[in-house]
Amino acid sequence: MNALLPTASVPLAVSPVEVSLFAFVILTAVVTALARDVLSSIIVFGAYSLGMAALYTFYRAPDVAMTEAAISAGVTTVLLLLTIAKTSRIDHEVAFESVHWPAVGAVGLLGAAMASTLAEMPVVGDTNSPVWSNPDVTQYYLANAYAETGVENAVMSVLASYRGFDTFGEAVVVFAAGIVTMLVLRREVFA
Amino acid sequence: MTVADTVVAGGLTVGDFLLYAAAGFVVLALGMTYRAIRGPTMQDRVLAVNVLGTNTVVILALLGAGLGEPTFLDIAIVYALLNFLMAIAISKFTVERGGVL
Amino acid sequence: MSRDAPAGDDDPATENGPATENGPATENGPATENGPATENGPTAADEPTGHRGFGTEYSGHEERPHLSEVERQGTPYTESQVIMTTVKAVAPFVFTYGLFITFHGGGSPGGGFQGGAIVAAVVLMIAFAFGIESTREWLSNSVLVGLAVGGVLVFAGIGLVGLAGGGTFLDYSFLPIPEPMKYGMEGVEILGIAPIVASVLIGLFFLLAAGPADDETEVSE
Amino acid sequence: MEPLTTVRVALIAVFTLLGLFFTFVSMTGVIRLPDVYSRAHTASQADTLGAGFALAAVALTVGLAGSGFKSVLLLFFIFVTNPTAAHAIARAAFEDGNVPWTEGDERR
Repeated sequence: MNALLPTASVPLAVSPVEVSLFAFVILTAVVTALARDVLSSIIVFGAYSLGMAALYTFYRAPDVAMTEAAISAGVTTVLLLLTIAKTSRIDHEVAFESVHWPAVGAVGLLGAAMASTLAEMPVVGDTNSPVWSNPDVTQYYLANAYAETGVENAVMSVLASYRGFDTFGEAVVVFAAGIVTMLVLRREVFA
Repeated sequence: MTVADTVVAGGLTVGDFLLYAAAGFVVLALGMTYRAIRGPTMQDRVLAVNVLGTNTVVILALLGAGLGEPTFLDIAIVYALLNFLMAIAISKFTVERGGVL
Repeated sequence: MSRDAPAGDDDPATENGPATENGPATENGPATENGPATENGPTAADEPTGHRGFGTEYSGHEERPHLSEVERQGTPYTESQVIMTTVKAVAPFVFTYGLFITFHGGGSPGGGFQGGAIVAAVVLMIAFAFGIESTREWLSNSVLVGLAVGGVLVFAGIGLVGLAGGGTFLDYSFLPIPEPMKYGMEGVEILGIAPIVASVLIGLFFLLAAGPADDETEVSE
Repeated sequence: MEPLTTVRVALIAVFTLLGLFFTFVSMTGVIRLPDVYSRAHTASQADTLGAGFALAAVALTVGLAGSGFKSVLLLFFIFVTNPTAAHAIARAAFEDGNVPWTEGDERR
């Protein structure tokens, strides 16, 4: 067990990796929201997804991190770039939006209200948290996934077997997205 | 007992050391964000994000080694690839605003 | 030229001046002097270059003031040899890696979705290095449509086998193969999800690059 | 601790610190240098070296028996693609009309 990871005996312990990654993610997210120019917004958003992937990796969700890397950093950036290449660009004199302080106050109040519940959150990796100790879902998958499906990656066994119908729907949604884009652009071929 | 669990000094294992190093890399990444925010040209931003991406690849690899999960290196490889794609895509796009795409 | 200064202040050899003053380096001078290099001469010469700082509109490659007249004419933009060579070297490796992520999804992070996205990223990379139009000609539409439709049909077909055998939809245990649970899931990931994601992402890329049809802004690249 | 393990741990520490140092050099360059061309220079060289050292430390930690070969693969990949990306950015800047900084110009 790694000494830097929070354990149940040390509630709300955060490691330096977490703190610095949170600072990075929040900074890039704020810049993405405030940048006037769409192109610089897209570029900084790429940096944001870098931080998110590292954060997911730190929380040991490699499948999510890989999806974030594959989709958010690469493909989404390219598709957004092509989209703004086909639209007109507005000339901005200033680089950043001016901050609307009443809105910041409202968001800050909401954030403070949500942050007040943080103390009740289970620690990362806490074996007593409801999500983890649920015998019907989480524990069932962990205990039986390999025996029932023969696949080592429990995430994949849930995606393709236990929740296979959902995945079928998602695949069809991706397929439909391609067709709808063709419809919107009034084209009949992909390539 | 793997190398990552070897105690260096004072209860600090090699894995902890690598995690602290990863935190150091994130702090350096925070410094580079200055260039991504300030610009002044689009190429400066792309350059900053490219350097940040290389940095993130290193962070992911260090996390994988430090947490004792070598399969996390797969994510780092995927990220290295997409970082390259992002760099050539955006830099080519900044020329004549997509006119040469 | 400093990006923050108005063009022409610090670069006297370039901007729209009378040809007699600037000599042979004049941009956009009278067409008689410049000959074939002035495709956009008369119109572009009348427009002030203006502020080219942050967020200004692209104003055309004929206004690259640091290039001499000889460098500018006839070479609008060529694909970079360095990028093409690197992509040539890297693309097979990355394609193989995408297939590895897809096929090895059962034992390590990844799966059909991620692997398909990486395979699509290879095509995107090739398109950015060699030009989108030539890549579009190289990759035929029927391949992409076949992959997308085939993926959906294979996924639905594997699901219907369970239904036909008397079980439920996507009940892999009725598949007539050894270890039906494991290889049924692998089949869905490899033959269903990965082709759908890869082909639809490549298709979206080409569609967005081409832009809307019947539109005069559609550039023919 | 076996002597070989001691050497290995020492090498890991040295490589990690060297990686941090060169990445720090690269960060300083990206922030301080005057124009995009010189920044591309530091991004392609100092950063690649820093990443190389850090990935070497990762490869030593994981070991070739585990997934260390992936780290070496990653190292080669970064050594190939990082300078190419810097080239693409510098080329784009040139095509876009950025004049290289010369002595006496103001910083950008």
